[in-house]
Amino acid sequence: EDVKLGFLGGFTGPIETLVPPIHDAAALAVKHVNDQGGILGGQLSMVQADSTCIDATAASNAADRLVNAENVTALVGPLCSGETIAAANSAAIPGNVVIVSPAATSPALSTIEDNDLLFRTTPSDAYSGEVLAKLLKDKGHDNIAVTYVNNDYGKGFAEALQSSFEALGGTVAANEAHEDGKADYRAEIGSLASSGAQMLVILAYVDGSGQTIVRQALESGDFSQFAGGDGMIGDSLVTAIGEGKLDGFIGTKIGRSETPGTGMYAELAKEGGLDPNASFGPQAYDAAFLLALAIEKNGSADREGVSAALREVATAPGETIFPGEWEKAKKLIAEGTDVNYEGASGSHEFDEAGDVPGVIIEMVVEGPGFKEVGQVQ
Amino acid sequence: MPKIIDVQNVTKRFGNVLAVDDCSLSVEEGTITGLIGPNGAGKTTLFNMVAGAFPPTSGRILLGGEDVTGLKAHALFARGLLRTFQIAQDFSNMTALENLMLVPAGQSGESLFSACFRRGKVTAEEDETRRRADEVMQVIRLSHVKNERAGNLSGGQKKLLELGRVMMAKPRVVLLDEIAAGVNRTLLNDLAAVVQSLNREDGLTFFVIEHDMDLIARLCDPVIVMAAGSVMMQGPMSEIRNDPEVIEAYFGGAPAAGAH
Amino acid sequence: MRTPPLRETVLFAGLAVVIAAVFAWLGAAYSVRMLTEAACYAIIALGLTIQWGYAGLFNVGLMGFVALAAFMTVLVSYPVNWTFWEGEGPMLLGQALLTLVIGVAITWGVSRSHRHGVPKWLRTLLTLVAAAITYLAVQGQLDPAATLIEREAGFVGGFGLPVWAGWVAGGLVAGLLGWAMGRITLGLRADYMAIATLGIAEIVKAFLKNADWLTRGTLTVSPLPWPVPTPQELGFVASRAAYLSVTAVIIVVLYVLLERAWHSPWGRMMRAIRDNEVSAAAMGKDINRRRLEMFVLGNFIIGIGGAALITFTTIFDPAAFAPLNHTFLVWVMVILGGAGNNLGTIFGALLVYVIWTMSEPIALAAFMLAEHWGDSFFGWDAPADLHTRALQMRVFVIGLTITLVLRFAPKGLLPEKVVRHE
Amino acid sequence: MALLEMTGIHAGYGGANILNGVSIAIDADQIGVIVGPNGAGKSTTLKALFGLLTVSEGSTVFDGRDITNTAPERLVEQGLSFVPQEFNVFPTMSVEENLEMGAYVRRDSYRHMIDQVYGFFPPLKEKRRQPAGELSGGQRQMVAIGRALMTEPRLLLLDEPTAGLSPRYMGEIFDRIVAINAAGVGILMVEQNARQALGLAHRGFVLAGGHNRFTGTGAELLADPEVARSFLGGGADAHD
Amino acid sequence: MSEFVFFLNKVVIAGLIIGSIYALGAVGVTLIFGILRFAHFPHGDMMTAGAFFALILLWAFPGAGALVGLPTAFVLMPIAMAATAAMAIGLDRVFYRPMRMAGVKPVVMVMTSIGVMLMMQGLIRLFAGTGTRQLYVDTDSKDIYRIPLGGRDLVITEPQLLLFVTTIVAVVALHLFLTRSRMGKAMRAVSDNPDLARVSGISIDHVVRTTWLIAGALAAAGGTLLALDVTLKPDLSFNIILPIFAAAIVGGVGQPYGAIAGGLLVGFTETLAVFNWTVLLRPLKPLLPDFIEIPAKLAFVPTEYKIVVPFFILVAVLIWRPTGIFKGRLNT
Ligand SMILES: Nc1ncnc2c1ncn2[C@@H]1O[C@H](COP(=O)(O)OP(=O)(O)OP(=O)(O)O)[C@@H](O)[C@H]1O
Ligand SMILES: Nc1ncnc2c1ncn2[C@@H]1O[C@H](COP(=O)(O)OP(=O)(O)OP(=O)(O)O)[C@@H](O)[C@H]1O
Ligand SMILES: [Mg+2]
Ligand SMILES: [Mg+2]
Repeated sequence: EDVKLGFLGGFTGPIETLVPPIHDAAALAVKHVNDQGGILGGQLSMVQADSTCIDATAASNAADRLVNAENVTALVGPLCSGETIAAANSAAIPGNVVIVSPAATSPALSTIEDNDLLFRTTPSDAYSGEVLAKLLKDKGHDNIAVTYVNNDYGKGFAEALQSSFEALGGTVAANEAHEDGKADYRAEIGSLASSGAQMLVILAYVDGSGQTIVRQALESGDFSQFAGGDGMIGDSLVTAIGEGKLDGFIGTKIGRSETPGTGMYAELAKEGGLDPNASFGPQAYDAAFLLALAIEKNGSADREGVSAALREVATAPGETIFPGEWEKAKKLIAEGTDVNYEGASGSHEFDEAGDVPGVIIEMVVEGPGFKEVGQVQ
Repeated sequence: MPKIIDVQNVTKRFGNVLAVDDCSLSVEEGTITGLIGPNGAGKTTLFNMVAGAFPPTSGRILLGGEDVTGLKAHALFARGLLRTFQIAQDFSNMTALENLMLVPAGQSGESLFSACFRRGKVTAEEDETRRRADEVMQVIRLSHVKNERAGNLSGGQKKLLELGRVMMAKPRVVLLDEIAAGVNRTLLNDLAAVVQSLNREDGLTFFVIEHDMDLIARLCDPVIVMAAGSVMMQGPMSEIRNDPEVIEAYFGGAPAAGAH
Repeated sequence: MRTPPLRETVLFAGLAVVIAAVFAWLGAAYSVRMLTEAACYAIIALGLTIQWGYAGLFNVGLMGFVALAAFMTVLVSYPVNWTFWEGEGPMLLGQALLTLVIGVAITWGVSRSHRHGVPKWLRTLLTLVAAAITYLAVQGQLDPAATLIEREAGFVGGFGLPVWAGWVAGGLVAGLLGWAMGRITLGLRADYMAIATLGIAEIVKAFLKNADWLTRGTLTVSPLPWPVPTPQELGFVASRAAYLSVTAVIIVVLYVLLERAWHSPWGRMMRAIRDNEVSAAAMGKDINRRRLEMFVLGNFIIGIGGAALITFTTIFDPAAFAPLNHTFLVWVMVILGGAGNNLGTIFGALLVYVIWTMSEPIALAAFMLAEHWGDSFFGWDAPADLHTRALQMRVFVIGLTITLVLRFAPKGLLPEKVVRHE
Repeated sequence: MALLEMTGIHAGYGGANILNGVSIAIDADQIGVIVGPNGAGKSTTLKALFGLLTVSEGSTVFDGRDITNTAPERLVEQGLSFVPQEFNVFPTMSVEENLEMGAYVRRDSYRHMIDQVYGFFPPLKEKRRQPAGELSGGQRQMVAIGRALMTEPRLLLLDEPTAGLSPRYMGEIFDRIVAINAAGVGILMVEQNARQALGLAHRGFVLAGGHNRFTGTGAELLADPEVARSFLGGGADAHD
Repeated sequence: MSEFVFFLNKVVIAGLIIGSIYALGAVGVTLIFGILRFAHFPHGDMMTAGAFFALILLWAFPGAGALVGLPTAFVLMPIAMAATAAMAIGLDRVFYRPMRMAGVKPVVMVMTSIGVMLMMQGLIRLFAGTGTRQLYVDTDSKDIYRIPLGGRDLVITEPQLLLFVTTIVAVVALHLFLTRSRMGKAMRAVSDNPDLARVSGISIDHVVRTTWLIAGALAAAGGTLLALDVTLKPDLSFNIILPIFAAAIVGGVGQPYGAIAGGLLVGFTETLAVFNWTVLLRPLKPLLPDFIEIPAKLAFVPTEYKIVVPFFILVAVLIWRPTGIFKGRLNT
């Protein structure tokens, strides 16, 4: 029996630069499944649809096409939070389709009435903000300016960061939104610089406003120290700004604990020609891989039971499965042994709401790109 | 006779062009008053102000004794004043017939509510309006093109349409701006007769700008001569035609046209 | 009865075939969804055809009206948020509202003071000062209220009234905004008006996006209640068919009324105003009032359509009303169908929406085919990112279709007909 | 030899033909005048001649060359010049720029022509910096004629040149036309002031319903009672 | 003093830069608007395409800049401008000319142009992907001039200087062209009354080609310089097409100077809107009585409302001057 997964992402629209690597990571998981014996005796395939990130109408329409026309068994979910909610409520939940978002970080997702169908392989923003605040404070920054891209991601992150940072006794001298995609941010930087802070925290996307802001802030000499959230992690930032100019940039990145899975994924990704550090790439790989495991476990291409199976294959106890180990997992499942997937981006122990506890990695720019410093405790 | 149009010390400036300069004149009810003058004398500008296209820079305009300075065109129409345009202003994407059917005031079908929900009444009114428009079309000899887009009419036909509107509206006062320019002379004779009968039988007052002296002589009494933005003289055509100043400014030294 | 005209029959028959093909290809559930969305767009497009096709009003701010109407639907029909009502929020908001009312009243009074002999420049100055003080005072009261509400209750929630009430309210408020906006912009000529409407719509959208206490901002509100049973209760096809019937009824009613109006003296007057304002004014038509009437009416309809569309998608996301895409979409529907022709507009809405949604599977299928052929005939190894590029090519497919259709039917597929009286 | 010879022209605006076989011919030193009722196709004839609409049948020969359906911009280079009846100025350009546009195809100096036009229409000199769209109806007409004179054409087409002009300028226009013609320029004009126009015409054409109804010398047409009654505003009763 | 320099940096220079970009785009838009009578939506993508042409040239001739000591992309920009102009003329041939011949209404042209815009966006993404790129290659380095002035540097980068120079040269040249040259006047004539223009011997095709040539070349210049200063992204210009239209319209449609004024107006309102005036007030602190406290933030609007400020100004300007600052054309 062949099995079809759906992939929803904003191939056009504001995050169109981020989406292709994410999609490719999910496709890599599909490839691994097929290369190592396939699924349920057949092949796993993945169809794509463009959910545009910002346009809820388009997102729910795209989700609907996958659910109702393509008849997918499960969805590797949209990436932005708004479109994820739209896709879930208008197509996935009524269609009884499990939807796993690798990148939607809004806390709003936790509270949706989803019949246990909505999951994500990335922790919510609230957690990332907290961790970044602590990291900055530990490094001796007491006075920071924050600028965030004005969407659910940026806003949730910035709010969490501000409240945690202030709770730790630091000062957030400015916390200002900016719109993505503009040609120029000097005015915003000016407003931030007027607050007197030396450290600028940028919660935006590396190929969008984030890069421009870093560049212009450096050029104008208003800031010399920078930090950013997971949206800012990407070697293209360093390439674009110039090697050496960004050394010391502090970043946090979601969910790749130093489990063996991380390293294994890095190998596999390189083998497959992908950038292992791409934002949300590992999460997407995990989402697709987890769904494949759940379907295999569930024993049919039907939608019924996928959700329960997903919880089983993702959580302990069970024999540990790492990225790329499809053949092994398949065998164990066939034997009736319980498996537990420890993924590229964390161990994915889903809680009640379908969220995963966060694991945050500290990153720093060194030389030509980002380097992992280690997991933040 | 009472003054139906009374222009008092009206001035109009466009930037540094003084188009109408402290001009005072009046039109008596029931007359066909002519307005002639050299090109650029300010005649059309004066009409524009009387008809509410724009307000005067200074001065007052009375219509039937009421101060109407600065009122908008549609408000003046409601008070019984209709104007035609020197450069024909048709509704070019509507048929010639619709151009006429548009004109009558107070059509109940012009309210959205009636148009949607009181179809009987509106339809009856429409039939009547169409009948009248058809009649007018006969008079201005446009019946054969009544369903043509007005924008496709020839230059002269557009002028005729302007005149057709006057017949549709039956207002109190009509401002005619060079209605004859480009109209065939044979037809013009008939139209002049129509104007005269509207004036005599329906009591319409006409205020007429014209460069065709035959027509002025035939229709108008009195005639007002404008030059350089103000009134130069006023009187019956016979007097004006022989006034040396007018001849100099307007007829250009040559014996007045139409005097043959 | 007259026989239906050839062109209309052929076009609608063709469209029916296309839709039938979509049904066969993608199944009923998805196809009914597509039709329902298209129907909502058709309502919006009818609103726009009134404004542009009837009156020549260049409204490119329509997403502002859609957003506002959608928000009103949320406010009216979303379940009541008791945490908000039990907290201090309502009181603080009430105070802010009172301040606003007083401030506006004073500003309005001052702005008319020239009637009592105050010199104009002084009046302008005083008005500006009064407006600024009002702004600051309201802002000063609203800020703490907003913070409090956001912290304690999330946002104000709704009133839990029926959905249709939300739609009507949405239409009315959109009309009201249209009225205010019309007062400002209707004096402008087409191109200038376009940018002014766009500007005001952007302001409205920015407000909705950033007033978290009122709209939940980027956190979005979902799921919105439906006027008919939801897919979870009835299954996809049945519930969407029910929704589709509701929108279809709206379209039919609008269509009948608009046709009547268009073929009456009212329609004639509107055409005249569109054609030649100067002359229409000289024929006694009150241009400004009539254009305002059109603008408000059009926005009312746009509001209803927008509310229906957003309700259908189940989510109110103030960031989702992208300025260009949707505005283009509706404009293309109107122009391609035939501005000033109601049937054409409905046709255009259906056709363009089908193109819009089908562009994606078509682009994918085309690339797949290319990959397949390339592989089997030339041994071509398709690049790995073919799928992602294919999805991005959907915009190309849409653009190509639009240009081709316009190229061969430059007046729209069902152009406005010159009204003739035989 | 005829300077201009239109034979059997059929043309229209996309729908039914408006012209159904119009023939017009004038010699190089002649003035031709077209008269006829409104909507007869007079303007359409001139437009068809000037390449502004497509001729479906018939031919136009200018100075021995076939110019049927030649684009207007080419015709200007060949020495034709045209004053349309409507929309005949560039409204946002100043009077002087309007005149300069008239001389667009000239590579030599045309200053003297501008001065000549100003000399001819003194009001224009005063208004030379004013946009033509702000002029009075008569002043615009002066600009339109002046623009057409700028190329010093060999054949001048005028569509109702005197419409809207005061008697003084009307007289002057006619005098001027005679003078231009005397210098060897062919003139073809449409006129509603038909009596004066036919008075100076060498050739007269009466069009009605897209056909030639009468053709003859100006004097012949003036003398024809039928023509006078139907097209020139009546014979004897014009003097009432 | 240092605060004032801050103001210069953040408002004056920043406004000038972004204003110049808008102006370069708006000049083309306004010309097309004036002469061909429609709003040309793909203009932003023409800017992007121009920058991509520059990028391709950069790959082909990486050393060109080093020869003259300017950024390579700038040195090669004239070729990119020519290529973009050719592309614009080609687009006109294929898409707009047939419509023009059919005598369609302006709004249909607008819709066609939207179709073209979507196609261009698809194609640009197809060929160039969605990533960001730099127009600086290894052989150049972006010079940043820091002029010390009262305790703070006045900062300006090399591409920004080049941008100013290009804008000024382009505007002056265009002015001379439109008012002095025969062709320039013919362009205005065509925009006024195309039929009469033909009757006067003006070839419409020729005028249209020239229009696209100018618009395309300026778009390429604007796109390249913007990409040089910031980054090159496929959606680069899609995001600035709205302010560009705003600039063209508020300046007065069909008025090249209007486009400049409009561009600068929009640029400056963007920078002024969010400027924190507290910075300028701080030095006054000692002069003020104690009870007056200078707030930490004193801006016209919070940054999240920045995008609406230009629109607000636009609406205000249009109410004050209904056809734009420079009395633009009325399309009827
Ligand atoms: N909008 C305007 N701006 C500037 N000047 C104007 C404007 N309208 C008219 N003028 C000038 O005012 C003067 C009077 O023009 P008007 O049209 O009233 O003349 P007129 O008497 O009707 O002439 P004609 O007999 O030629 O129609 C003219 O010199 C004209 O150039
Ligand atoms: N653009 C057009 N499209 C369609 N029909 C037109 C167009 N222009 C003119 N016509 C029609 O062609 C016929 C002849 O028009 P034309 O302008 O040649 O008349 P004319 O003899 O010049 O009349 P006038 O003396 O009134 O100027 C008219 O019946 C008119 O309705
Ligand atoms: Mg006049
Ligand atoms: Mg004519």
